[in-house]
Amino acid sequence: MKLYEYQAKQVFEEAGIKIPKSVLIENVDELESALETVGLPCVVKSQVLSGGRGKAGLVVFTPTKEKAVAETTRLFQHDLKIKKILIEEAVNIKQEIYVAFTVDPVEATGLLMVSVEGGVDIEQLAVTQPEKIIKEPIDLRYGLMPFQASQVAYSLGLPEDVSKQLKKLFLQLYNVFKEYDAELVEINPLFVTEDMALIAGDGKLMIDDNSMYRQTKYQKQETDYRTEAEYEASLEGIPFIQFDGDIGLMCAGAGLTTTVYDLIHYEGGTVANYLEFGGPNYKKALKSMEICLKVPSKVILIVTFGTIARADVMAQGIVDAIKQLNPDRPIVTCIRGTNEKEAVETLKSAGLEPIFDTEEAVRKAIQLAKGV
Amino acid sequence: MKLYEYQAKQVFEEAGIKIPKSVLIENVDELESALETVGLPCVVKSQVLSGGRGKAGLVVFTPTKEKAVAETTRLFQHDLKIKKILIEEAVNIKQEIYVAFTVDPVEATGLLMVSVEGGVDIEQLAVTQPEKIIKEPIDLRYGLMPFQASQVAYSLGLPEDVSKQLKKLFLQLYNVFKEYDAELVEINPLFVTEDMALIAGDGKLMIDDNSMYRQTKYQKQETDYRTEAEYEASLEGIPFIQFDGDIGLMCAGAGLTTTVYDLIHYEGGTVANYLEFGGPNYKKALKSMEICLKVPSKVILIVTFGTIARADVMAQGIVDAIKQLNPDRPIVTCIRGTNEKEAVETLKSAGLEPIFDTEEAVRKAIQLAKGV
Amino acid sequence: MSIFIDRDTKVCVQGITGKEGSYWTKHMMELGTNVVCGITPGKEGQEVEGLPVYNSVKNAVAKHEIDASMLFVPPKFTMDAVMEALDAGIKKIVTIADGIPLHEMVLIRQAAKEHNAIIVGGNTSGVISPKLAMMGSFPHWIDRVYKKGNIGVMTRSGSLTNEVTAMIVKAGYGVSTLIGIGGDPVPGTRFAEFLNMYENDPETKAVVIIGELGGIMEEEVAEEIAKGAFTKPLVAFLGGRTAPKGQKMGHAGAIVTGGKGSVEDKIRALNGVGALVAERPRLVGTYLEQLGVPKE
Amino acid sequence: MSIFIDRDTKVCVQGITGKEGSYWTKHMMELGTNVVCGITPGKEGQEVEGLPVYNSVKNAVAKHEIDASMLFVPPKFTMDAVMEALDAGIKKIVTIADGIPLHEMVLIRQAAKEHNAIIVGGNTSGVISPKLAMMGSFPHWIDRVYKKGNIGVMTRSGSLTNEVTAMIVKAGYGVSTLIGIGGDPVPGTRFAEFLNMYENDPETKAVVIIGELGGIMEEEVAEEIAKGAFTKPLVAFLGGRTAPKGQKMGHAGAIVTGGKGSVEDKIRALNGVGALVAERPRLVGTYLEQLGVPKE
Repeated sequence: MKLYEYQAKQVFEEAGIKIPKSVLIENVDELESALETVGLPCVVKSQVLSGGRGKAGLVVFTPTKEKAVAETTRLFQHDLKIKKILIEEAVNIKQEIYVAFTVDPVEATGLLMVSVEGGVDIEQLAVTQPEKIIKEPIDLRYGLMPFQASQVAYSLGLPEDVSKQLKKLFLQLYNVFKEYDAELVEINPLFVTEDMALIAGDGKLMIDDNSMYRQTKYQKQETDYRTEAEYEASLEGIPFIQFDGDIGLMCAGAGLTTTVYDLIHYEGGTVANYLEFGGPNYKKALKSMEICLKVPSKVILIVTFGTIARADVMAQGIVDAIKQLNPDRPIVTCIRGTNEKEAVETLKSAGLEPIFDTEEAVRKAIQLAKGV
Repeated sequence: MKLYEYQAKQVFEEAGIKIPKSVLIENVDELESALETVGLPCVVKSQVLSGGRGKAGLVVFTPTKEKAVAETTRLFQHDLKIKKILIEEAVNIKQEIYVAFTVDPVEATGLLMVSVEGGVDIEQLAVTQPEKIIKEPIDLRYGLMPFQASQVAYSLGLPEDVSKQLKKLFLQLYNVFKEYDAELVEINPLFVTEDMALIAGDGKLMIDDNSMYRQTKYQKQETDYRTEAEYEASLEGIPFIQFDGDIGLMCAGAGLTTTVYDLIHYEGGTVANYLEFGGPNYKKALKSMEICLKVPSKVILIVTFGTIARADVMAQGIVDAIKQLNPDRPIVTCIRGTNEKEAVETLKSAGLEPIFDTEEAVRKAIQLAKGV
Repeated sequence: MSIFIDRDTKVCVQGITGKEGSYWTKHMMELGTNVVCGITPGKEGQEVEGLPVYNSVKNAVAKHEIDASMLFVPPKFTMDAVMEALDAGIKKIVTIADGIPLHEMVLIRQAAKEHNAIIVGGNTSGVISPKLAMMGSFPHWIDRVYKKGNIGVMTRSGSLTNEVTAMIVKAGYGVSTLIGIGGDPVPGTRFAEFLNMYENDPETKAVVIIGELGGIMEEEVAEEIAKGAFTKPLVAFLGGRTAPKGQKMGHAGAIVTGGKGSVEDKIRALNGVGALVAERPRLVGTYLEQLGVPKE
Repeated sequence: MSIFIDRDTKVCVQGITGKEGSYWTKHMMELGTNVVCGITPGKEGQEVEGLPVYNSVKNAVAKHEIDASMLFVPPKFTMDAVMEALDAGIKKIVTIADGIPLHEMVLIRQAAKEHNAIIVGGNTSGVISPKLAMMGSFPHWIDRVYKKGNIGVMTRSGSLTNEVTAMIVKAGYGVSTLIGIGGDPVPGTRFAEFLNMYENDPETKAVVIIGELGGIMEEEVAEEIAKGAFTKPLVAFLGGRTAPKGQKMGHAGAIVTGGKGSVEDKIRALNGVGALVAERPRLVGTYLEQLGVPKE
């Protein structure tokens, strides 16, 4: 689960890391009082989870109140359905540092990554001048040792006072990484101000989804989703993305679902939604179809090839769902795997025509979608 | 630092471990209301830090109110200056288990020790039938793993329900061990009640003194000390024990001080107090002498042979202390080590007669004490 | 022959008394797997499928020679179960758990390295040598997928593996050993780390890897081939090529891999060492034929 | 000759810019110790006693060959400093810190074992080979104690060591190498683990150990002698024999050691293998003579 900037910064502040003065607003009316707290110039920052906000015009520097009002108004009307905007003081910046903790799957360690050339072009830097990014492996049994934090902080050629603060910040941020079971915690940029203070200019915190059972502080809210279907899927823990195409996918297994997605595109079709009801969700055919039916589409394509996710169970679920939901569009089924024979019987008894080849099922769905 | 039983049990309860119903009282007047809470029969338990309380008559089972009043009255008048008594419900006991966590200095691990033959004779059991005590090493980097707790719990031949509870208790008690930087945490006996519940019948928790800087919850109080001198020494962090003999020891280095203690006894003398002002306390000669002078003694014997604890600094401290405190009894000095020459000059200039041989100094002190 | 597991491999099952544990133990044995006992705390003395159950792996190894442990244990207890198996000296461990916390998976992989052990998974169906033995949850009786043959398969997916393997079989091939390394960001063992076993397995004539976007496991495979450590034909299938990018891992993902990990990178790396990358599952069989892999 | 340290041993000093660090660095060098550099974060570029200072051990080992590290670091930072030295590949570490948290000392000793390194301390003055070299805080110039000779000394105490060593010197002997293993309940290295070095040191003709009540380190020494791993004469001094028992460690202390650890146990164990136990410091020299240890 990815937190919003304002949430990540709240976590940082609790960990002892300085953040800019800021106020979170949910409509333009709250701007005036926010500006009184924050002062001018300020930065108007849309709270969305996508990256590249600056380049997309979702983060704007506003020297005057007029500009702040104009930008805030514009952003609250944006297509992205921005719900929250952070009004933040503009900090006097001397330097921008990149700091992140993540895991290294190859070496099986944590990883502290730091560069004194932080900012928006850090990914480019990783490719062109990887030596400018320091990577320090962390034995997760011991955690980040102070000597490592010190070693990295003092190796950057910064003034001693800044290095000292940076060492402390590494240790604080590592605590966040650990306490929040983070896949990633990142400050980019970390500002070095004119008076040598360190302030987190931005904040990313991605909590490992597998650890969410013990990470209960931040939960997704309905307002975090673009559509009702997405929200409902999230409540069920069913991976789901909504698009604009014709074919609603209701497949089992992430790899298979994306492969079907590929095949539809190869064959000239378009996708209305991605829905993956495999693994722990294979008994949720009813709910899955309910969600798929909320999305405008011309056909629903069901492809599975399950092992633990048994074909007979999924077939029965689909048949039950059809009976209960009485779908308004055709359904193509390609269900294989454990207890396939029983599945086929179940589907046939409900009047469905089982297909056994994925490409054939894809072509059939495209035909139906195109009304051929 | 060793906690009292009632403190240890408070810690256990916070960790989720069941303890008997109990009320702590500080005088006999509080007994009646305590008995109302706890019920009869009950156990009257003196809160002292020494072991073997049962055999010493400091823990008494009292079936009636009359006996409870009599025993409580007796104990509050005891020579040991008992300040607090725990009035505890008498639990129906089916079995007594021994459980402890400590460290294994040889293997460099934590150590879980368990025996189903818990109770007062556990030390004897350790010698005669060591195989009856299970010792499970714990890698402190990972902590006690649940599988270890389970493996030990289910190996004891107890009913499954008890094993399950025991596994949980091991994990809870390990958390205490870790969170409190314990040298030792011990439940002996851990009661298995008639209805298969686990209840901590006693509790020992010794916090590592070297970790006290971060263990701030429990602090020693004046009432924990037998004499003002002991309390004052503790405030200064100066190791000190008061006895009944003639010679007050004011030595530097634990090993040297105990050796001097031995030598005094070998030579027929007696010790009034043990005071060790070496290591970090070597500049505290004034305070040390002040404490020694509070103890009735006939002579003060100062023996040092310091390296970092410099002889000249200690000699100067002693001379200053003598000037300021004007002691009412003779002082024998045997001060050697770093900057010994300067030390000798300092002592001589203050009219003291430095001795260089410890045994000679000891004999001199004994002579003075005996008024020879 | 096979790699990782055959009928001599003595397997214990941790979590054998659970629903999944007992169900798949039956099927593992039915295929011919040499399951010797099971472990569930508190159930010592019981039997499952005629096998004795022990309270702990320690108790089990005291009574049986055990080469490998199969875990049917929920994700949040997986690290503990893995540590228990390692502690008892077991060097091959398969965990199918889907949902192991990331930081724990890092510790699991580290512990495996420290113990010179191999952990397969989590988030996988396990390892199967068709018609021989398996550790995991494969419906081995589906001939359309689990046909014995000479193609080694390694995969990060579940259902997609069936899809691709069915195509390999349809093309007239069969599978020597299929290893599901698992779909988690930190699998216990990586593609490249199994290549050596496939290289040394006389039965395996070629290897198919079923990869995913993200990470650099396919690039690592290419490196092994480039080094000459793996010399057999290799075909890869990568799903999700046209899929929109999901939530990006900040900048960190790209920085960790130094900008590697895109589909283009993977294809370039694999093609550069003579391996083929299939666009569709169906083409995997076609490419094996193109590379001249014999069907017998 | 000597053990652990001689004039070829290249030593770095962690915490060199502190008061203790700079003071004892001077004295170490004055004795002849080959100190090559120091480490204090943030002080890189400075000099102490003419030696370069680095921000980290990593930076130091990049510039110098380093065999051993001497720590003048407060107790609560000791684990970190030890881990830093180990991480940089240093195999001999001495820490004088008094007050290292117990659980951290367990981790330190464990890490040392894992790295095949030797940690001396904490709560000690360190290691000294009189007239040759030292790592620690010994007033090496006090001839009455630090006289060169052929007796190896190992001790858990500070001032008492001076007392006993002065008696050894008074008896006409001198010291080959003195190792203060330290007074903490969990020292980095134990008496018995150094015996092998003394056994192999041609200069050492006998060993004196200055022990304490509690623990089983003296019993371990006796075991080594019984095994034949140490064959030179050995005299022990144990202080505190008549002292009242302090706070007991619950029952656990006795259980850990299986009831061993009393003065009587120690004396019985040592006498049983031909070692002598002195009642007074003065008798240590006498007993060395009794065992026929030559003075030259």
